[in-house]
Amino acid sequence: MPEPEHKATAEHAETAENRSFSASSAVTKVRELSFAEAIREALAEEMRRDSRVCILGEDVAEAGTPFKVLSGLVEEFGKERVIDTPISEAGFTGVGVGAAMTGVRPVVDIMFGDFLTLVMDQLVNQAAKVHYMSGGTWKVPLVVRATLGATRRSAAQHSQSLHAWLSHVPGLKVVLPSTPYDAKGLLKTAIRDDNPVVFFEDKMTYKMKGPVPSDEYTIPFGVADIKREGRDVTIVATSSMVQVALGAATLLDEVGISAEVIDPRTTWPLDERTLVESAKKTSRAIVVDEGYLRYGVTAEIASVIAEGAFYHLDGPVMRLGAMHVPIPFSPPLEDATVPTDRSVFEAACKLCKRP
Amino acid sequence: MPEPEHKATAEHAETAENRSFSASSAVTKVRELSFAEAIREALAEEMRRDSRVCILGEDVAEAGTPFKVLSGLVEEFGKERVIDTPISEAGFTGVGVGAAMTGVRPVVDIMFGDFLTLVMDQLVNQAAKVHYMSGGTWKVPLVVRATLGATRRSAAQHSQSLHAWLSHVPGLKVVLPSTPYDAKGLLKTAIRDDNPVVFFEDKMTYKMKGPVPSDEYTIPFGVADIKREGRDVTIVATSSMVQVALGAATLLDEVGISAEVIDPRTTWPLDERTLVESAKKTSRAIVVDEGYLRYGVTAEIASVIAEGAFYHLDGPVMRLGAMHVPIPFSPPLEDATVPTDRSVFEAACKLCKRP
Amino acid sequence: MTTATNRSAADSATAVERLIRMYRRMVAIRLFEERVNDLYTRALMPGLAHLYIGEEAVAVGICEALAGDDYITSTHRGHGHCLAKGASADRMFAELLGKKSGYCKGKGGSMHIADPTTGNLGANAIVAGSAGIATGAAFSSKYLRTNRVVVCFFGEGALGQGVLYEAMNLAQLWKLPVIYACENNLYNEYTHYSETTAGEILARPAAFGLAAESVDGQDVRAVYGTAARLVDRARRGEGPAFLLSNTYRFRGHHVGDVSRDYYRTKQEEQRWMVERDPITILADGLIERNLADRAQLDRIHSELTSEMNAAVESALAAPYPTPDEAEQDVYA
Amino acid sequence: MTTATNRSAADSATAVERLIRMYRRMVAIRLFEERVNDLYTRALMPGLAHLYIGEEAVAVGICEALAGDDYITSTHRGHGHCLAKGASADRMFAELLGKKSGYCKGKGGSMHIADPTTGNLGANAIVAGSAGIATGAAFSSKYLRTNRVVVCFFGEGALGQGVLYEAMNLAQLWKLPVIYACENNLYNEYTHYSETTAGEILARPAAFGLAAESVDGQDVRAVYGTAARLVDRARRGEGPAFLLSNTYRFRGHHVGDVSRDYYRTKQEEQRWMVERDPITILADGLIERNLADRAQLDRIHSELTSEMNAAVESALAAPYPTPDEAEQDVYA
Ligand SMILES: Cc1ncc(C[n+]2csc(CCOP(=O)(O)OP(=O)(O)O)c2C)c(N)n1
Ligand SMILES: Cc1ncc(C[n+]2csc(CCOP(=O)(O)OP(=O)(O)O)c2C)c(N)n1
Ligand SMILES: [Mg+2]
Ligand SMILES: [Mg+2]
Repeated sequence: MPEPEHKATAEHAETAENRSFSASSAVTKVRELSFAEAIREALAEEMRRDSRVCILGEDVAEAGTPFKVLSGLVEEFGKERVIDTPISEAGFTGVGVGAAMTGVRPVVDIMFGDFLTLVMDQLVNQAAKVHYMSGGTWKVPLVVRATLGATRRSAAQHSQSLHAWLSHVPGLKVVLPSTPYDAKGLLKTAIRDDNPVVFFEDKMTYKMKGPVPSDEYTIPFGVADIKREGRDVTIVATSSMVQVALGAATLLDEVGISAEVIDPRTTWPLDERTLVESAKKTSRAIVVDEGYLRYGVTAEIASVIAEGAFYHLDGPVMRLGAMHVPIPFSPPLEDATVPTDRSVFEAACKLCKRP
Repeated sequence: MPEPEHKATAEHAETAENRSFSASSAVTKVRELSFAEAIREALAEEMRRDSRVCILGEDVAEAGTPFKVLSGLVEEFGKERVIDTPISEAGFTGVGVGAAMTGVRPVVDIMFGDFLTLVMDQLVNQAAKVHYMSGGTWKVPLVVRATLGATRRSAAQHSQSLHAWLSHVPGLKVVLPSTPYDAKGLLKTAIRDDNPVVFFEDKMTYKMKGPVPSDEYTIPFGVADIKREGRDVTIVATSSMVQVALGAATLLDEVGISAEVIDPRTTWPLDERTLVESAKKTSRAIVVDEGYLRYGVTAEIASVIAEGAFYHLDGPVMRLGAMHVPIPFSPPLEDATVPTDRSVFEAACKLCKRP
Repeated sequence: MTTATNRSAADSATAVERLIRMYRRMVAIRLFEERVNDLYTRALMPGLAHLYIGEEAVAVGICEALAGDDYITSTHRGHGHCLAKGASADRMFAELLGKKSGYCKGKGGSMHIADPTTGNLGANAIVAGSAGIATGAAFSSKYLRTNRVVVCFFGEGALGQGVLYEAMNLAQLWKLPVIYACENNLYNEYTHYSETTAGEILARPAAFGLAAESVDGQDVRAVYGTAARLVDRARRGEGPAFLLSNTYRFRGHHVGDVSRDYYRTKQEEQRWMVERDPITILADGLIERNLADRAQLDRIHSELTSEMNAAVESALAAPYPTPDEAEQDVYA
Repeated sequence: MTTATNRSAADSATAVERLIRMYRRMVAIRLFEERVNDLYTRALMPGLAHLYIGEEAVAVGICEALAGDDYITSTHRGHGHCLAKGASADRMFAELLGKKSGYCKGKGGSMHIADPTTGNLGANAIVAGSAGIATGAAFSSKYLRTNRVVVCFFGEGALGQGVLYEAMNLAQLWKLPVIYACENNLYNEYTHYSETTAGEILARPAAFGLAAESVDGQDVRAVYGTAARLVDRARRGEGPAFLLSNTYRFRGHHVGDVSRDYYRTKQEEQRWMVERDPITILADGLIERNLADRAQLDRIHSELTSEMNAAVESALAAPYPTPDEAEQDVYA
């Protein structure tokens, strides 16, 4: 008996199918994998398929990264393809750019997304611009995996979610998976893409389990996923905040507010149409992201919705993000800085004018 | 006969005064200085006032930078205070952070804003977080001056306007002067501020002349300046785009549309109230900035206005920024990527529903 | 603390005091760290911590060569540096537990302890992240003529970061009073430094013109002696130096790193712990040379044990900051 | 182009051909650059350009040691590297003028010429910006077993950028076939390199374990000879090298830098131009040793002059891209 068809395409019409896998575990023939396992499986499959794919980063080989995401890969693919580097983020990301230009397809590991500060020149002035500056002659099929997310008690230099910076840069694509299913399918797409892709993984999500079909599938970029349908308010959430939004949606149910939760999955390309259509339908929108609120991803998404659904909105698009402070270490402080089920719930109640 | 009082304060009420100096040259007793001269004068005055102020950067001494902004300073203050560095942006910005923590007040020169990619760790993980991470004990009175702006035929790695990144980072303040008057007053404030401040200068503006009083004055952060009053549409513009907005306003006058042009002057702190009040008054708003449009400064400002003036707006807040492409070299291409008087004019006509 | 130059036999009393003081400091660090591990194991400490056990002689020997108002910068493995520079254990424990009475009001945690009163510019969780800061503090020393010396502590992993070379070049060009103190404990997290470090370590700073020396990092007297010479040299305006201390961390990369077989052997660990413990080495030396007796050293241990226990208890009892404090201290 | 090893007297015919070829290339670069300056002066070229005049022997000598499918990366001062690697002048002029027929369809300009057909990975306007890219191309050579060698050209100013040391460390650890070709023309823009560069330049790569040599950058035979040795060594898998060429730019930092008195003397410029012109040095050598006569060399000049003039004319006549092309080539 054949497995159901899991390949998503760029057609919006097909996203309902993805949705069913990612939002529900009731589908048969689908295994439960953790987010980390889904990442690892995507890498292993792509490395088997294409010998040009290799991994570069700190402690990626025997250690399998501090998060153990890559455990086992060096055993299968050897130290020529799973390569431990010095603590030289700029240097080895630069190597990734040059290697990508000349026939290799490197996947570079940036242990904490906070260290992207060190590779901005390689990503922004080099990787993102090579294709354009060369008039379309050189290509940079590079994937940079980085973590994001707070609440791990890691303090200000190990807790940031800096994807807004990369989303701002033409020439890059930016991916923010929120479920094991999405992580696997999007990472495979990233590796096959001929452009530099920055792929963000919420480190607090690595252990989260979810259904992942054993048949091969990829998920196209630029296709938002409706994680939960609803009528009264649209909650657009990214990465770690998707679970928060779903949690809020459950709370909202209890007070009779039906929330639709949409995950854009890629901030660039951005599936504007799905976001705008949903907001038009519900006439209310909230955008939730774990990056710093100000000048962050929520601003762009809120602007897109506010413009696209202007004549349908009942109230202003609301935004929730990290408090505009460096992430503090102390648990009661850190917990106050990021959106929670409760804070999203309250925002939605306010928007829906419920007490 | 005393000169008029030029000291602006944090009071909104006083901004009308600033405005008259920056928007008109009819005021007596006010010299005309170029933008570059205004910057230089601010530095010279602050260096005379406070021996702890020094300048660090590439070719800042005898060369006075490639833009000649600092010409003459080394002659007055010597090579101990106007210090040529190696081409080590990360290194000397890091030195700036440490020096600022320990009693010096360095002004660091980043020749092209594109090179901020190299100092993101020093600015974001170090300068911006030191005060907070240390529980408020250490301070970082550092100013980083960087250029922005395209149309100089400098191509993709020398034309970017990356202030959105810095505006996203709690702990930094971000300044974007648009006139010689503002440049001088804001730079003096930046140097006196006990926090790290990133100060962006449009390199195409250095030769622009404008009135600058010879009396000492400073301009507070977080106070927008209404560069031109109007009734029908609010154009919020930053840095280089203020002149473009004013040009558009002139064109709009001809078709009977009265445009108000507001310059926030600092993206952080942001004078939300002035922006929102103006949009409430005109019921239409356009935001123009020279950074890449997507996930850029326009998104935050448009979101603030769309939320704050929601019930007063006649149409969606419109945004204009750099096209989402690396800046091309060829003149006809480059010119197509940045907002112009004409494109702002057209956006305003559309918003005001004029043919 | 005094600034040391070459000492004659005449001041041997001072020398002995110094050795005892260094002994005390090393034991204090050891006991502090054991309690940190215990707090983690008992799930009383949020997050992780990187223990300095085994490397105590480096921080203690170097900080002994500094004056009270000299500066240091530190790393993710920073408790030893803080204590050696004079921080008090109770406020450190409080910080590690995220309490308001901590050095950073709970905002920094283990990886960001800073303390202006002891010249501690702060620990840094970015590898080599303080290279610029330390060099900048040395710039201030010269600019403001305060004559302070700065020590920039970092692990050998920081040799992978380009900014270190940028900073050393600047320091040498401008003859800044800064010592780059490299602690080679053989591992960058879980990777042996020989896999990440080409050429000869000391040749790197030497190529930029810095005075570069290495020392047995388990021998606090040797560390102190070499550090004192380099610190004096820097203070005389003769420029920056690089001091490589060869050492070993006895525990995991952080408190949670307990299964270490895949990157280093138990035998290697045992060899270092048995043969190269800096506290044992100094204790043996003191007793052998009749400068102290076992009872005196035991007394130091028990005094410090009580101090540390009390410090932990007070930190455990201290209140957390209130959530509204999250928004404070963003701007000065 | 062939890969050279030590040559015996037996193949002196080849050697002479090589010298003539290198002469031709150097003259081509010189004439190209004079026309760039002229285009700027006549306000026909948008933006600025950084001329390579005076440094021709470096690019030509090094690229002569490379095979056609070997890679180079280049800098803001990149025209010489491009031409030496085999780019055609007409498409380069077109690029400098922002024309659609340029190497980058007008999108790159002077500072970003790239050309896959000659293995040119691109010029880079970020100082040291191609250190990672070149090292990555060498990584590919090893990973894909293509046996290509990569040359990373940069000015001595790039020694200020930490990423260069990160890259050299990686290259040496992994024994990658890359030559870091440092052109020391004495100035970082308007600042003498002695004010920006502590210690000894060659000691820096040597400290990371690289083979490090220096050569008279005005003597194309010396440059070629040394480069050939290092390229062969790299191709044999013996690892990366650093080649320091001592040279001088005869003109300003860029075409607009005409008043240079404040950073260097006219005498210094004159001395180099009169005594150390790489084209004159090679011409004199060829004539002295009877390997060429003046008439032959003059013929080369006049041939190339016509070629360059024609190339300029065709570039001037070529159309600009249309504005809608700005949005193309952002993504592959
Ligand atoms: C820039 C940067 N990259 C990576 C890390 C993650 N990290 C934390 S500690 C560490 C190893 C540091 O090794 P070393 O410098 O030798 O210090 P040690 O832990 O041995 O004391 C790494 C890679 C980091 N904190 N900063
Ligand atoms: C990272 C960076 N910083 C500064 C600059 C500005 N800049 C362009 S060329 C140059 C000097 C380069 O000197 P060098 O490397 O010796 O090359 P040369 O111009 O002498 O060939 C500088 C500082 C830049 N392009 N990139
Ligand atoms: Mg180590
Ligand atoms: Mg040079």
